Amino acid sequence: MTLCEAEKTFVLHGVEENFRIDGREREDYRPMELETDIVSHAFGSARLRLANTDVLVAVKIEVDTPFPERPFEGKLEFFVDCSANATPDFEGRGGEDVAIEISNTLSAAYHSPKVFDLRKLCILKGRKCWKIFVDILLLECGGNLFDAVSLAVKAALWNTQVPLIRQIDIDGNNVELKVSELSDCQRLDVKTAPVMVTVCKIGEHCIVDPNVAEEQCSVGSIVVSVSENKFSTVLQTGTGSLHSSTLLDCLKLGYKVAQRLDDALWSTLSKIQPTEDVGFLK
Amino acid sequence: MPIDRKRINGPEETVPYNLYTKLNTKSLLQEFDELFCDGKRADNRAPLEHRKIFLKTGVVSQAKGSAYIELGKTKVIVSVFDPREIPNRTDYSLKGEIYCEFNCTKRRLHQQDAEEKQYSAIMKQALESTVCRHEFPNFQVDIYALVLHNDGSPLSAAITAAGVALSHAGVPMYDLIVSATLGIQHNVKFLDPSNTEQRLCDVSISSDGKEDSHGIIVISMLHTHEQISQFYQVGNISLEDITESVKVLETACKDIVPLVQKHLVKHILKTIKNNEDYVILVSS
Amino acid sequence: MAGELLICVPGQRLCLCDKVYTSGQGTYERQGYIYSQLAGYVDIVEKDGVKIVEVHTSGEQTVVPAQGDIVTAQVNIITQQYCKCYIKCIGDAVLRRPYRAVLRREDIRATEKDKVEVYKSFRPGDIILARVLPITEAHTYQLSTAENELGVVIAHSEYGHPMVPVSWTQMQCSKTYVKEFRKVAKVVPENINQQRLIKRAELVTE
Amino acid sequence: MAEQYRSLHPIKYYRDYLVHNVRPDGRQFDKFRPVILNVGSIDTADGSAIAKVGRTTIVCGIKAEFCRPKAETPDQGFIVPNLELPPLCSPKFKSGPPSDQAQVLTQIIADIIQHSKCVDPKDLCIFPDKLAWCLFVDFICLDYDGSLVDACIMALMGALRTVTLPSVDYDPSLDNKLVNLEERKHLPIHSTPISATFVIFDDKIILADPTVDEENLCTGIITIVLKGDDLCCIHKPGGSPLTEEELFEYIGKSKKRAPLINNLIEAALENINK
Amino acid sequence: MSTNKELISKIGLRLDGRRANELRRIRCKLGVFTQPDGSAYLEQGLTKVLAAVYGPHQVRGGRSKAQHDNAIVNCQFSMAVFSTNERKRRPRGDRKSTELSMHLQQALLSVIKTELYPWSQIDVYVEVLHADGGIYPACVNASTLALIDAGIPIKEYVCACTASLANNDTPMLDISHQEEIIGGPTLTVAALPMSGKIVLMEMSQRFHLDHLKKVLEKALKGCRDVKQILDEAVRLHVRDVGSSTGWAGTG
Repeated sequence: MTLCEAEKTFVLHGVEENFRIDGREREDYRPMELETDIVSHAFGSARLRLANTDVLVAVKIEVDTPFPERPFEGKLEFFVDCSANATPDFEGRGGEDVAIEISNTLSAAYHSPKVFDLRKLCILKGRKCWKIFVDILLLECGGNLFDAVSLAVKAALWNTQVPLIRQIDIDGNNVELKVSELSDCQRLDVKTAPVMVTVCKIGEHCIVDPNVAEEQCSVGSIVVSVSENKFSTVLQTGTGSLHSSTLLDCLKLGYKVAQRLDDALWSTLSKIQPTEDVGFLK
Repeated sequence: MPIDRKRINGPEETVPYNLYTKLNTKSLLQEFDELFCDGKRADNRAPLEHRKIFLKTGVVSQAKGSAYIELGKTKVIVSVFDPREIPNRTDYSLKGEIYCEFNCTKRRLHQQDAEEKQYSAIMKQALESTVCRHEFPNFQVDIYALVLHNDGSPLSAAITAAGVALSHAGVPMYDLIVSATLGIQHNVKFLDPSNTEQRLCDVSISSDGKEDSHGIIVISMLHTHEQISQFYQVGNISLEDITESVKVLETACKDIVPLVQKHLVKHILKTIKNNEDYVILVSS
Repeated sequence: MAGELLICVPGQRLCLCDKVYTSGQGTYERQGYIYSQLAGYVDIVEKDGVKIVEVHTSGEQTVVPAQGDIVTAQVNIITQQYCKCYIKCIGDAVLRRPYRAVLRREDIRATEKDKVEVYKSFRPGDIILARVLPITEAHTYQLSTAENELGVVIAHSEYGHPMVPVSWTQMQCSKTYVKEFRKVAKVVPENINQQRLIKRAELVTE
Repeated sequence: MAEQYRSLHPIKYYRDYLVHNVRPDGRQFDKFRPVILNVGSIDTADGSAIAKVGRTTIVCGIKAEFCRPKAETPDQGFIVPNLELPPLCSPKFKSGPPSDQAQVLTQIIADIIQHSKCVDPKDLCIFPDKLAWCLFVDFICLDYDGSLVDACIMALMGALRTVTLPSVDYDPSLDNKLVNLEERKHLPIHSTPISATFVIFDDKIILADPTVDEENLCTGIITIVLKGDDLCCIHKPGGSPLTEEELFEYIGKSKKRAPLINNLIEAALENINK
Repeated sequence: MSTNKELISKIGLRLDGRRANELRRIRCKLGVFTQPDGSAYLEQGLTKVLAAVYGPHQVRGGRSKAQHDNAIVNCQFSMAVFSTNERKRRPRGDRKSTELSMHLQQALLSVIKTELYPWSQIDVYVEVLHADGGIYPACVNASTLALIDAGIPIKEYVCACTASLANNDTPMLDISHQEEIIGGPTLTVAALPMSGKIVLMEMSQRFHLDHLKKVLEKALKGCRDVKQILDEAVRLHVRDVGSSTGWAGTG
């Protein structure tokens, strides 16, 4: 989709009047739907639909060897796949750039041990640890990918059941693990997992949750990822530049919205019921 | 892993020897105290003191423009090439593109790793808003940065050097670009952190659940227009600390600018002088 | 001479942009001021009472061919419909990386276009002067030699010897005196010659 | 105008200079370019050097790692050279896997290391059949302006001389290794090979230490590596044929270069020790 | 492969409790996404597939691919990395997905009236979310629904189904992943159930020629059953969409 100048002006005026093209105010989000436990054979999964942005996240866990330089830590890996279902541009390797950008930002956001403590994934120092694969599948792109992905990832990690280690047998260089059944598992602690908010500057104002049209009108946006009351990563995207006071305004706005979003996510997660007819049939 | 037939391969499995040194029993907090005591850093700098910058242009004869920068022991070389057709593109693009590649001379990693890719993207983001891209539609300018020695803040060094290399190459630019890095740990802000400092800022060292910020901030500024063309942060930092850090970094960038300007002016004068000598010789 | 020059760096504010001063080559205008785009020296050109502020680099500027530029190109491949060439210089600026260009049969000559034969106008290896046509969607540049001053400037005969123009459609080999067809450019004489440069090099080595 | 001429007719441009017995950069035919060697500048490596031959710049970094010796040669370690020609050094190169040229040059360097025996692989063995050093020798070209092998070999010799390896306590029964970083030893260097490159222009003119333009325009290229008075490697990939006398002339010329480079290496090492 | 493990028990039940000629439960929905021109979701047992159709639109990339008398149909098969029990390393680009993409294209070309859209291109993308046997049939069935949702004229439904031979004499329908592993030959058939034509047939392992007839018949029967289910879903979808828009444009 490409907008002409007149359409761009229309979007711009809408933002100025605090009445955006889809009727929202500047700090409003579009409707969201969240489901968990949607991929039956994964350890945890979630699907988030933010208007017409659709993200499916599945978590798989494997036993692995820790990195030699970090013997006390497990591993966390993000993999983003841009399905061609979202747009024909993603066919083949077309979505790779977007995918790498998102997965890099996620890695940066989960980097700090205060945000996600990898030490909890260690089973046996220097020998065995859990490796968590967070696989993100983008099924439809309707703008604001970062926010949608971060929420879906947090929900999927919340939903993840890590098996308990019942017994460790060490015989020389061989380590054997006895792992509990899937019914008897431990949930991951994701209270501090980050939530990302994309703050988009259009004209003189900043908005959150831009749709595709609004994304096109902006020369730059700030992606903030907030964990509890701190920033875990901030990234500038787009081709434009900002004055430092604008940047700080963006950070403040992003911080405020992220807190709200996190609260909303928690209350939704606490209310989630395991239902039978989940998924795309609704 | 498939065998790489295009290189000489050593034995199948090798391990770095530092893994077998006598175990380091120091806690991170102790390490921190060693690194920063009495308001002085390991290299005798004050917390908000930038390392000395050494700049040189024209280091790569085959490139259109090039620059070499030293921040203390950090050494980065950047070269810029003539615009070329954007590969794998069939449609017409009104604005030219910038292609950045950031590489660290790390052993045994022949492909760019995730961090290098991320840094390449940040470099591109930083430079995009300063290069007059409409001057070369349908073309891309290649910028390659190679870190010869990483002793902290390699990304900032690369961005500052890229700005110099671009203007050395005569690529039209809206503004001078300079970049600075800041690490934060245990309520101390380290401007232009060294590698050890950067490593310590990367993790949380206070285990008692205190609300300390830790992390790294990289910022790139367009000097005349006072714009931030790139901002990147990792770690876990509170809003107050970010606000303060941005101010510190802005000042730091302002301090670097005269150096870059002076260097460029010197370079211009030198080339003009050479050209004149040339004219005199030819006409004699 | 260098002392009088005003040296500037990219982003340097040069002056107000008003009725007298306008932004020229190597500068841009933003919010009523003229800024420099390049690292170089300022040059003010007066034209019709307007002062055009220009900035020139001391070294080579990064340029790409634009519509209307006169370029020097080397012919690479000829077919019946067109010839492919490489642009090597734009005006006086030498390119380090040549750009691909196409010269179509109908753009070779201004008159009697339908009678033009490509092989009677250019041969691979010829150096030509040409003008860049408007840039279309296509990725390669299109050139035209449909002007008296444009066409072949340097060519070699089949035997590899330099040729000299004898008419606007023919050139003659300097050794064998064989005549070959070319679309010859009417060259405006240049005064710097190669011998002088060599002399300079000898001076340096001594 | 000269620039245009050079771009359009490089060969003629060169010939015009060569008839006057001078090269476009002002050198005589048999003059080598100035060389600079700087050692030990990268302290993340176990040994390093930067060599400049004219504008050609090569960084050589040596990193040592533990490995297990091969079963056929239980008492030998490894030396693994690799040359990288990154896109940074010349517009000719693209990022990605090594180009053909890089592969060829890497092989030449590997051959030189092997034939000159400057490092004895036996010196790299820590415990036979169990533990040995593997020296990864990485060359990165920063500026590609011809005579790459000469610069590489010079950088290699400079870097090898700065290599220090920590002492290792190895307990073969438990396969336990303990590294003592405080105690580092220099690697014994048994010889110093010196390389010189020449090009043949128009089948007759011989130019020493060619620049990249000269390498592109020439009709033949030859690289001679000497180790003291011994010939250690000659690389002549086709091109203009040579007579025996010509070959000896080349060898004589490269011989004259050897002491110069040797002194340079010594001087560079002295600088670092100060 | 040993067939020691009973694919069908003595009382005629399969491992998952089905009878030999029973399909797994098929559930499907059209129009699950808004951005593609047509989309569909299909579950066949545990196998879950999403399909999206874009087009007809101008040919992308090299114009040389365009055909003057036909539309080109471009298919891409992709499997989510988490779709299998063992995590996959890449979602696509391996040999198996390229092969499946081609087979899908061949099946769809037989029904799409490509002659209506010269110089154009139709993209069909399928994404497997969960692979539990019979991936190819699920993809074909989902693509058919997506094509219908996109309003692209097709000659008739193209449906696919798998069949196998248990205990060397009983043909079984719609093989699950578990049954695939245990063994027995698998016959995959894509067919046009209304005209009874076979579009694509693929077989793994071998069985005696005498058995082919009954296995093939079984598979074709499966295709017809699938068609019934798809047909019902389409009618339901058309009714829903039609009634919600007040049958606008039908008058």
